[in-house]
Parts: sequence; structure tokens; C-alpha cells
Amino acid sequence: MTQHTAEHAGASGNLETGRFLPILSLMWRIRAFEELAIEAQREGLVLGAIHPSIGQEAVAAGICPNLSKTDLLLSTHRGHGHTLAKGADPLAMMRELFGREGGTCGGKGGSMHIADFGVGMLGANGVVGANIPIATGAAHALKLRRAGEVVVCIFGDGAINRGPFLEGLNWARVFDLPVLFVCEDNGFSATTRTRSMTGGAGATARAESLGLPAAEVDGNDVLAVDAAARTAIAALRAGEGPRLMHCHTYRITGHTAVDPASYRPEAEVDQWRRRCPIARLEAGLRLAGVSDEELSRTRQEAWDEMRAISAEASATSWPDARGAFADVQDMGNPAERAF
Amino acid sequence: MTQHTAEHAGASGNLETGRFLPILSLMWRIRAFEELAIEAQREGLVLGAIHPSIGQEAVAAGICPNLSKTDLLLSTHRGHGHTLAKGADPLAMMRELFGREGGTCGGKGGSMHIADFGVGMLGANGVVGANIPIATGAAHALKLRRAGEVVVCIFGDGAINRGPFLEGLNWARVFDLPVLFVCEDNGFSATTRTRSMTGGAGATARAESLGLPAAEVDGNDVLAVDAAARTAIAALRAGEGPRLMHCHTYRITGHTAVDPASYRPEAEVDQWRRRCPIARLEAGLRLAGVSDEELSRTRQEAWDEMRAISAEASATSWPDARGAFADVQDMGNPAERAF
Amino acid sequence: MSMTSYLEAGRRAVMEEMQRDERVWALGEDLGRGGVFGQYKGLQEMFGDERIADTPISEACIMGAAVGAAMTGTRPVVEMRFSDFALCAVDELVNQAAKARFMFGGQMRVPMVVREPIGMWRSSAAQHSQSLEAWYAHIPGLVVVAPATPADNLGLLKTAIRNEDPVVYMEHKNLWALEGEVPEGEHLVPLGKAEVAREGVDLTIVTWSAMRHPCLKAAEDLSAEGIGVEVIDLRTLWPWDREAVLASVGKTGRLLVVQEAVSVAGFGAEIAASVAEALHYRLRAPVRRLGAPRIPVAYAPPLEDQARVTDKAITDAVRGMVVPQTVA
Amino acid sequence: MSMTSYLEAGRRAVMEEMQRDERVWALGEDLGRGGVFGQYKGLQEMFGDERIADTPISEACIMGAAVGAAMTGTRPVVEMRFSDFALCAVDELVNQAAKARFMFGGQMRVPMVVREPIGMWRSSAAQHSQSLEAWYAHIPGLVVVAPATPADNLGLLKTAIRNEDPVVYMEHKNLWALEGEVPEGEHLVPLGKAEVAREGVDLTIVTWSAMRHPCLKAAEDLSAEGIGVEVIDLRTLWPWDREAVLASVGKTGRLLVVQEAVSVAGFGAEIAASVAEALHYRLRAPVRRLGAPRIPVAYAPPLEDQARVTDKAITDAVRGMVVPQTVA
Ligand SMILES: Cc1ncc(C[n+]2csc(CCOP(=O)(O)OP(=O)(O)O)c2C)c(N)n1
Ligand SMILES: Cc1ncc(C[n+]2csc(CCOP(=O)(O)OP(=O)(O)O)c2C)c(N)n1
Ligand SMILES: [Mg+2]
Ligand SMILES: [Mg+2]
Repeated sequence: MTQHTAEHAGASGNLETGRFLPILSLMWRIRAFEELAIEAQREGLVLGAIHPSIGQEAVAAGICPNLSKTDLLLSTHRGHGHTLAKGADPLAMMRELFGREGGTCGGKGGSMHIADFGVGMLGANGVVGANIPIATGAAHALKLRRAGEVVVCIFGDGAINRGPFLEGLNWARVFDLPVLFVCEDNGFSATTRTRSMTGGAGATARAESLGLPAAEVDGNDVLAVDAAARTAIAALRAGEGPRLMHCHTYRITGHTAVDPASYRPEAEVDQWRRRCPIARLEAGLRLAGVSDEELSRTRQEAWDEMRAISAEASATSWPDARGAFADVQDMGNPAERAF
Repeated sequence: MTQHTAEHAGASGNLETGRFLPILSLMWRIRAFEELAIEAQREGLVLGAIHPSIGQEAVAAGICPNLSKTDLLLSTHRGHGHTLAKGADPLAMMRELFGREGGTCGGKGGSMHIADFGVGMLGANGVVGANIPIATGAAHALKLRRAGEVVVCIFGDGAINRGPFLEGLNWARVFDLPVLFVCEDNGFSATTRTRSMTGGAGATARAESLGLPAAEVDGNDVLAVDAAARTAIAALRAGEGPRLMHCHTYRITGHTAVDPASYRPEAEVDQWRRRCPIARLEAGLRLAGVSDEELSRTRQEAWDEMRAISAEASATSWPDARGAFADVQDMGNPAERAF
Repeated sequence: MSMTSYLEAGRRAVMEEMQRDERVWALGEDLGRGGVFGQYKGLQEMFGDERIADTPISEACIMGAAVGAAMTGTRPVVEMRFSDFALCAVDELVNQAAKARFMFGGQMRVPMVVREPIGMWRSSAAQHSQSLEAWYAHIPGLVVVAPATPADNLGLLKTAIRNEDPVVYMEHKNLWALEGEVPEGEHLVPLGKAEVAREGVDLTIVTWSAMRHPCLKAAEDLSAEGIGVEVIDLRTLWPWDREAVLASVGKTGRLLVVQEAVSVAGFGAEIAASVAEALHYRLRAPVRRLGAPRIPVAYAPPLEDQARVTDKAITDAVRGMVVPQTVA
Repeated sequence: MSMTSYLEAGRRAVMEEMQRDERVWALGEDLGRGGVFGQYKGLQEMFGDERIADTPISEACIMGAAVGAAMTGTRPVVEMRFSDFALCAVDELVNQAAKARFMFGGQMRVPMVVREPIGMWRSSAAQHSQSLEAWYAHIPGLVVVAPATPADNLGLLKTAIRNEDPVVYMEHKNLWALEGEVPEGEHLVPLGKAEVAREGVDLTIVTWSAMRHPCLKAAEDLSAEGIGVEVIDLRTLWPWDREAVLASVGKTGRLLVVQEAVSVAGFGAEIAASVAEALHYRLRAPVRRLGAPRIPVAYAPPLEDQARVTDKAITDAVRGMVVPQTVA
């Protein structure tokens, strides 16, 4: 088991600013997107549940820049950050959350089913752990097709207690598939501490028992996540088979945007707020010589972009109701024969 | 991980004959029961599939004598041996295989669903791995009821690739349940070598990753199985929580009684025939001073008993067809309202 | 009588049955925090974390463990959170729970209740909105219950917990907040008995779960037009109350089945077919079903609404049936 | 034309489609050894172990991986061995495969075929005998096929493999050995089209899968009595051929639906209800269904037979319907 913590360039002040300034921008864009989505929900613009990833941005932002557009990504109910990081259009995403025309899924999916196949983002999923076999199968298809791409599958700490975790990881090993499993561990399965529901040492131990090399990563340190992801993805591309990364992080909000999360002490949340992955990257960049002005410009641009997007999304019209009958199936198409 | 091989009393010639002569008898009874069931199938007396455990008798016979009648056992499609070892009536069992009145399940289940709740045998199962959550729940109930009993759950090597294996073992650890999981590894999942479909080191590694102490056992050495089971069951009774035993064995017949098993070399089967668990126990008993006469009497008695049973079962009448409408459910009972 | 919500009625049912019978316990995710909708609020404080058990996210094992625990002297109440997630535990419910008593020749029973909340609930989309009651009605060994009112949620859930065979108990998520009169003392509602929620002579509506309410609204509206609609709330889908339905349609001569679920191969087909078989010569109009089109439930409201049966659609359908028909 | 078994026809369908389209591959347990019934015999030798892939005993992952692989440019044929084991993979089929195209707004398709052998097959008992076609007909996004003859197993399976949406393809285990005429060259049977397997003027039997054969036997026997039975083999259950069924019942005025599955909430209810809705005024007798009682399938033959619909039961039912009825 590999450990990826602070033993990287960031700590010593010589981090590549050319690489990490765009990553900072990405993290701010994710943060702003979600803060504005929560605000929009309060205003009644988002009707379904949303699961924010505020505080967890380093996972998305550390992994996805190591992927090309044609590499594939599968996510969970908490998927906005991953989807943005994979390159999806935030306006189409926000429209999806608002249930509007031009949403990534035409308003049919909402937050929990956000997807953008055009950038290799094969979907969030409303069923915990269900993305694991699907990701495995996507990797299986890539291998059958002799394609050079890889698949990343992100799931929560709660998902490792579902059967498909075992079945998918075992399968990926047996067929030596190019898939990186990422356990984005925020400590909670909804309102329950996952530790109390988890036998043994957790994700890496389970992955290793199934024959997958696995790494423990500080999931609030985007440099550590980036380094671990780079190593893992290079191994995947070299045909070395599947791997797992266990990223330790924390969600600052409740499980959903409306969950007050009273099941955890304020002090604990505060402690994690102080480990904010964005602030940590900013500190690293500052050490490496990036000016405060540039840092705040990065932040501002992200917020400006997302504010404009949110406004534009809310001004978009509803989808045509007849769309409910489209994209079901061709044979026995309900548009022709609904009842 | 504990290793249980030949490091026991048997090898040194001072095995407890008082304990192991009855075990020898049990092994012969299992063998005779199954050989006669296969014969009966050829004669058209057994209509459904049967999955013989010939060559695997040491697992059943090494574990079950360590249980009391009120301890619980769950088995697989290959469950005759386990069921007999738990103390079920072989006549009722044979009647079940023949689909006759007085069968353990009244002829409703057949070989794959053999069960005798009166002796704590909570059923074979036609779905690979399905017995794992059920056994876990039985142990959960025992714990809730502050009962002192324990549960043993036997499954094949193929079952460790199904999700319920992970879910059940994790659950048993989380709730610290008195359940012993036994992977009865005969090397095959139907016609496929399980090794080729299994990532990582296998059952013990997976169990350990879930926090369960696990032991590798020579499953053709009944003394080793007995020793490992005794240790594990004592730990269970002491409230130390769940464990796993991985028993390595081999099935001498095909997957079902009619499978010619042409997918494996005759030499391999021969090699395992030479490791016959019954012959090995006989050798140990001989070393410990048991006479050839007594050994052959033990064998003869088992065969005589089972021959008589098979004859009696075949002379038993069919169950009353109306039984098909009984035991479905009380509310909306089909006996009152079938169609 | 006092006003109670549908959610609170369900909570009270579990509480009362746990007080009455120490073999009853509940298991599922987040129950210690009251369950995902608050249906278990305060119960862990009252009964401890053994009897109100938080579980891992392991639906297959939640269901399978309940089967084993039910065989071993306890009476589990399984919480599946959304009926959609119960699709991760179908082997355990259908191949194991439903068949065990039969398959093992009646050696034991599997007294368990599986709570599977169904239905559409504000932009929840395709994986959190399904109503699959028809599936379970098709499976020998299962009782299927779908309460529509707070009083029924109390009385039916209590009876379900006392039942000796597995019960799939489908509460409707959109009814959680519904308030209604609930009796004070012990309140039990028998399984298998429908309620005639409103009497009428011109047409019988057979419905269940949340659809009871738009049906009653439609009946009310139609009475102003002089059309008398009898509304039968089945409450239990298996066994469904054939006698009550046949008696009513025998009287009115017209049957409309209203369901939220997809109409194709929905449970309404069973009712419509049974009535057509039994009462063909008494029918004054063809039987009719109203249900969702065969589409997944979408997220955006205008799309989601396409899957919704409204009281307007019901009144239209009823009017179309009571207006004299020409023979085709 | 040549005589081919139902099993061999299915094997040939997979072989031909794999030859035609290199994106087609098959996955499941023991396929390398020909599959549990021999339906894949020789195919691994022909196409290699990547395209005829042996898998772990991981039904959820077999189905789920197929979903991912179908989204990623391949066309998987999933082998579930027994439809009963597919109950370990229902989330993957119903929440994922069936809904993905819709939920993701039509961004991609899930072209996969799930072979799920159904039905009773010599003392296989409750976990190896189920026919749950009604379930999948109820799920938006799925096509459901149940072939009854070798020619149809060839032609429908080939068409199913070319379909762009997920297909649940239910072969009947008791038909594997059935021999029948099969065309030599390319043979495709369209989805959604029923076959009028026998013409008649007095009564229409609608059936599918193995029940086609006792229905034809019954029709033959009844023709000696002067009763003309039209037998419609649906072949595809979703979309079912409404036009063919309505045209036939419009002619005969009588409908009997015959199914092996449990009658309660079975797919027969959909047909019976639809016909009663559409043709009430043309019916000369009430619609009727014949199916299994609501019991699990037992092991011992006398018990197992209680779940079986025989040609005798069919002839009795037909006679009961064509004999003049008194108005009840
Ligand atoms: C199979 C299944 N069970 C339960 C749920 C309800 N649920 C949604 S999110 C969640 C918690 C998931 O925890 P984790 O996997 O750690 O992801 P996180 O929410 O922490 O990102 C649960 C239980 C679900 N969606 N799917
Ligand atoms: C869920 C499920 N998948 C597939 C099968 C078909 N099947 C029956 S036995 C068997 C092999 C099981 O192998 P293993 O678990 O090692 O047990 P063994 O037969 O070797 O005793 C298979 C695949 C099944 N019964 N259940
Ligand atoms: Mg989490
Ligand atoms: Mg095996």
C-alpha cells in the first residue's frame, strides 16, 4: 500500500504553477458552481435533491486533469465536481439541475444523473455502488476494442460495503482492465459514520485482497491526489491492470444541501474547514511565488463565470413536455403507443 | 492467517479413536448416501439435479461434530453431506431426493433445498452465495436473543466472487456475530477453474481484509478440519465474533452427477482420489490401533444402513398433490384461491 | 381520534409493535438518525441500537439477514429507503423470503415486513420514483400492502408486523406529510380487506396508495354533475379484496382502475382482467385502466408530469365511460 | 430448410451475429465449456476467449459490466443461465440498462441482449423454474422476447442482437431439445410481430413461449369437435402485437390467454385487460386467462404438475367458452 501525503513538491515550495494554477481555477469553479446551486435550491430553482461536494474538490481536481477527453469517468450522486473537472459545460450542467432545456440530459436526469458523454463523463448514479460494474464494463469494452483509453470510477466510502464493489474489483483484476477505482472517503454514509459500518481496515485492504494495488491519499491535498492519480493512470496506460486510490476527505455541507448535519460536532467540521483543499493549494502557490492578486483573480473569475451561468440557466425555458416520451426505446416506443 | 495441515495428533499416531471412529462412520454414511443417490438417479428415482460431495466428506465431518443440535448450519446446492453431518434423518433426506412423502421438505424442495430445521439445518440453497446473508441474519437473531448458539455457513469457492460474500462478512464483523464461514474449496465453479476467475489470494485474504480471522485448512484431512473448527467455534462461543475457514478439497465426481467433467485431466482426479479423506482417516485410525475388522465393519454398517434407506425411500408413495397449495402463505392462501 | 401524519402513523405502528412484542426489531440505513424520512425518529433512543439497527449500505444483506433472522425467532422490519433500492435485494426477497416456507415444506415461517417506499416525489427522477407493486403481487409467498391514509398506515403496518409470512409494505413517499384522523387506542386493519372510500352507483373506481386522493377528488367533482362514483381503496394488493370489487362493479356496471404505476403489465391489469372475466355480462361499459405511460419518470416538472395521473384525467375518463356508448 | 433444435438455433444466431459484427460478444459463466445447456458450444474455439468470455459467478457484475460495455461501443450478449439468477442483477437491468438512455437524455444507447432461460424443466424446484416475463414487460426501456420455435429462436435472437436498446430474451428451458424447420440462409424475425400459428374462427388463444405447443395440440384436438381455434404466438411481449390480437379476437369474439407463468399479475392480465377494454362489445364470451396458480414450483412431480397448464386444461377451458353461456 502506497502512502501519498505531503511528501511532494508542494510542501517544499517548488510546485509547478503552470500546472496548478488551472487546477486552482477548476477547484474554484467547482466550489462556486455548487454554492450557487445550493443558493438556487433555496430559491426554488433546483427541485430535486443535490449532494454538494464542498470541501472535497481536490479529488475531482487532482484526478481529472490527468485524463484526456476520451478517457472515461463514472461518478456518484455527488458528481458535480467530477463532471466539471472532466470538462462538461457548466451551463448545460446548471440547466440540468434547474430541469431546463439544454441541460446535459435534457432535464430528464437532474443532479443525480448528470452526464456528458461528449467529454467521456458516463454519468452520475442514483444507486450507491452501481457505477462500479458499469465502469468495469466500460473498461472491458475499451480492452476488447484495443482502445488506449482508461476509465476512472469514483464512489464514496459507503459504497465499499455493497456487493458490486467486490464483484467489480474482482472482475477488473481477472480481466486486467484499465480502470482506476477511487474511493472518495468523506467519512459519512448519509448520516452514519461509515467507520462504524465497515469491518476491517477499509478500501485499500479490500482492494489489495482482490489483487489490486492500492494507495492511501490525503484527499484534501490536491498535489497528493494529482501525484497518486498520475502514477496510477500511467500504470493503467502501461497495461498493468486496475488500481484503487483511497482519498480521505470530508464534506463540509450536509449529505444533501438541506441536511443540517447535526449528527457531527461543529468542532469537527471546523477542523476540516481549516484543511480546505482550496486554501491549501493557494498557500502552496503563494509559496511558489504566485501573487495574491493572481490568486484572487482566479477566484473571482470562477465566481463570475458561474454567476453568469446560473443567471442564464434560470432564464432558460422548460423542456418540451413531449420529450418525456422520447429516448425510452425504439421498439415499442411510447411516443407511438404510450398507454 | 492460521495454517491447519498435518500438524496434529493424527500424524503422530495418537489420535482419539473414541472421537474419530464415529467421524469415520459419518464419512462412510455420507459417501454411501451419495453413491446410492447417484445410482438411484441413473435408475430414474431422483428426478432433479444432484451435486455430489464425494471426496469432500472431511469438511462436513470435521465441522459438524463440533456443533450441538441447536447450533445452526446453512449449506449450498452441494449439501447432502453437511445435512447428514448435522444429524438429519437420512431416510427423510433420501425421500426428499426421490420426491416422496415424508421427505425432509415434503418433496417440495429436492436435493438443492434439503433442510431439517429440527436439527438446526436451515437449508441448502439453489442460489450460489445466497446462504451467506441468511446465515448472518440467523447469527444476528441469536445475538439479539442472547442465545448461546453459533451458526456455520458453508459455501463453495465460486461464492466468494458474489457480492453477498462481502456484504455478509462485513455485516458479521460490524455486529460481531457468532458465525463461522466455511469456504469449501473444490477448485471448481461448475466447469470453470475458480482460480482463473478470482482476483487476489482468495477467501482468507478477503475475509481478513474485512476484519475476520481466517484459517487455511487441508480440507481432505478431517483431523485438520476438526482442529480448525474446534478452535474457531470455541472463539465464536467466547463472543470473539465471526471467522472464516478455507478448506481445500476436490470433488471426485462432476459438478452434477451427470457431468462427465471432461474439463480436467484424469491424472488430476487420480491424484485427489489418492488423497481420499476417508482412506486417510482410516490410515490414521489404523496407526492408532484400530483393527482392520473394526474399520471394515464401520464401512459395512454405513452401506447397509443407506442401502436399506434407499430401498425404503423408493417404496414410499408420492406426496398428495394438494400439498402444492400448502405452505405458500396464510393471507391469500392459494389453497383457498388458487387462480 | 386525533390528527396524525401518515409518516407518524407508520412510526407509531413500529413503536407499538416493538413495545408489544420484543421479537420485533427494525434494520436499515440511518435508522438511528430517524431514517431517511424520519419514520423511525426517536425509536433508537427508546429501544436501543440493537432493536433499531443501523446497517451498512448493503441492501442484499439487509434483506437476506432479515430472512435468516426471521427464521430464527425474531420478526424483522426491513427498511429499504426507496423501493428502487430494493432492486439490489431481489434474490433475497423473491428467491429466498417468499419461497422458503414452501421450498422447505413448511418447516418454518419467515415473518418479516419489508418497507419499500414507492412513488413520485418532487423531481426525484427515474431511480427514486418507481412503483413496482405489480411485481410482488405476482410472486407466490408474498403479501403486498399499499396504504393510502394515516389510519391505514398505522393499522395495516401493525397487522403486517403480526403476519407470519413476508409482507412487502409499500408506503407512498408523497403521503408522508398527509394528515388524517387516527384512532387513539389499538388500531388494527385486516390485510386483504378493501375500503369503500366513497359510495356511488354509476361507476366503480378501484385504486390504492396515493391515487386514492385524486380519485376521491374526482368523485367529488363528478357528483356535482350527477355522476355517482364509488371509490374502492384496495389497501392490500395481495390478497386483493375480490369480493368487494365484484360486489361494487356488480352494482355499478362500470370499472375504472386508477394506478400511479406504469399501466402496461401493472396491477391494474389484474383487476381489470378479473372483473372482465367475472362480470362481462353485467358491464355497462368496457373496463378501463388509467396509469402512467410506459416511460421512466423524468426530473424536470413538465416531463415528470407526463407520468402523473391527475384528478382531471380521472374525471375525463369517468365521463367518457358513463356517457352512453355506441356498440363498436 | 433443415431440421434444427431450438438450442442449436440460438447458438447459430449468436454465431452468425458475431461473424457479421465484430462488436458483438458474449459473457457469462462457463461459456467456454459451451454454457450450462450447451448453447455456446464451440463458440469459444471459434471466436476466442475474449469474445466468448467466461466470467466469475458475479451476476450483478455480469449485467452491470454489460451495461458499461454497451455504452462503450460493444454489443454484449449476457448469459444469465437461469432467469432466476438474474434476480441477483435487477438493479443493473432495471435501474441502469433500462433507464440509462432516457435518464441521460438520449446521449447514448445500451444495445445489449440478456438471455434469461425461463420455465419449468424436470423437477428443478422453486429457484430454477420461474417465468417472470411480466416483470420486464412492465419496465419502460426494455424489449421482451420469448420465442417458441427453433426458427423463431434463430430469427428473433439475431434481430434482438441488432436492436439498439436492451432486450430481455427469454428462451424456455424445456424447449432446448425441440426440433423444427429452420431456413438455411439469413433468417431474421421482426420484433413486435406475432405469428398466427393456426387459424380458426371460434376462439382466439393468445400465448407465447413453450405454451404455444400445448395450445396447438389443444386446437388440433378441438378441430375434431368442430371448434375452430386460432392460436396466436406473441413471440415478443413488449411491444406485443396489439393489431394482430385485436384483429383475431375481433373475428372470433372470444379470447383465452394461456401462459405458463403465475396467472395473478402475469402478462396475460395485460392482454386480457387490453382486449376487454378495446373489444368489449364484440366479445361473444368473457375473456379468460389460464396460467399457473399462485404457488412456487415444487420438486416432486405430482406437486410440480399442479403448476402446469396442460393441453387438457386448455381444451376444457375452450369448450367452456364456446358452449353458449347464460347471462349471469
Ligand atoms: C443502493 C443504495 N442504497 C442506499 C442509497 C441511499 N443513499 C444515497 S447516498 C447514500 C450515502 C452514500 O455514502 P457514500 O457512498 O460514502 O457517498 P457520499 O454520499 O458520502 O458521497 C445513501 C445511503 C442509495 N442511493 N443506493
Ligand atoms: C447466483 C448463481 N449463479 C449461478 C448459479 C449456477 N451454479 C450452480 S452451482 C455453480 C458453481 C458453484 O461453484 P462453488 O461455489 O465453488 O460450489 P461447488 O459447486 O464447487 O460446490 C453455479 C455457477 C447459481 N446456482 N446461482
Ligand atoms: Mg461518504
Ligand atoms: Mg467449487
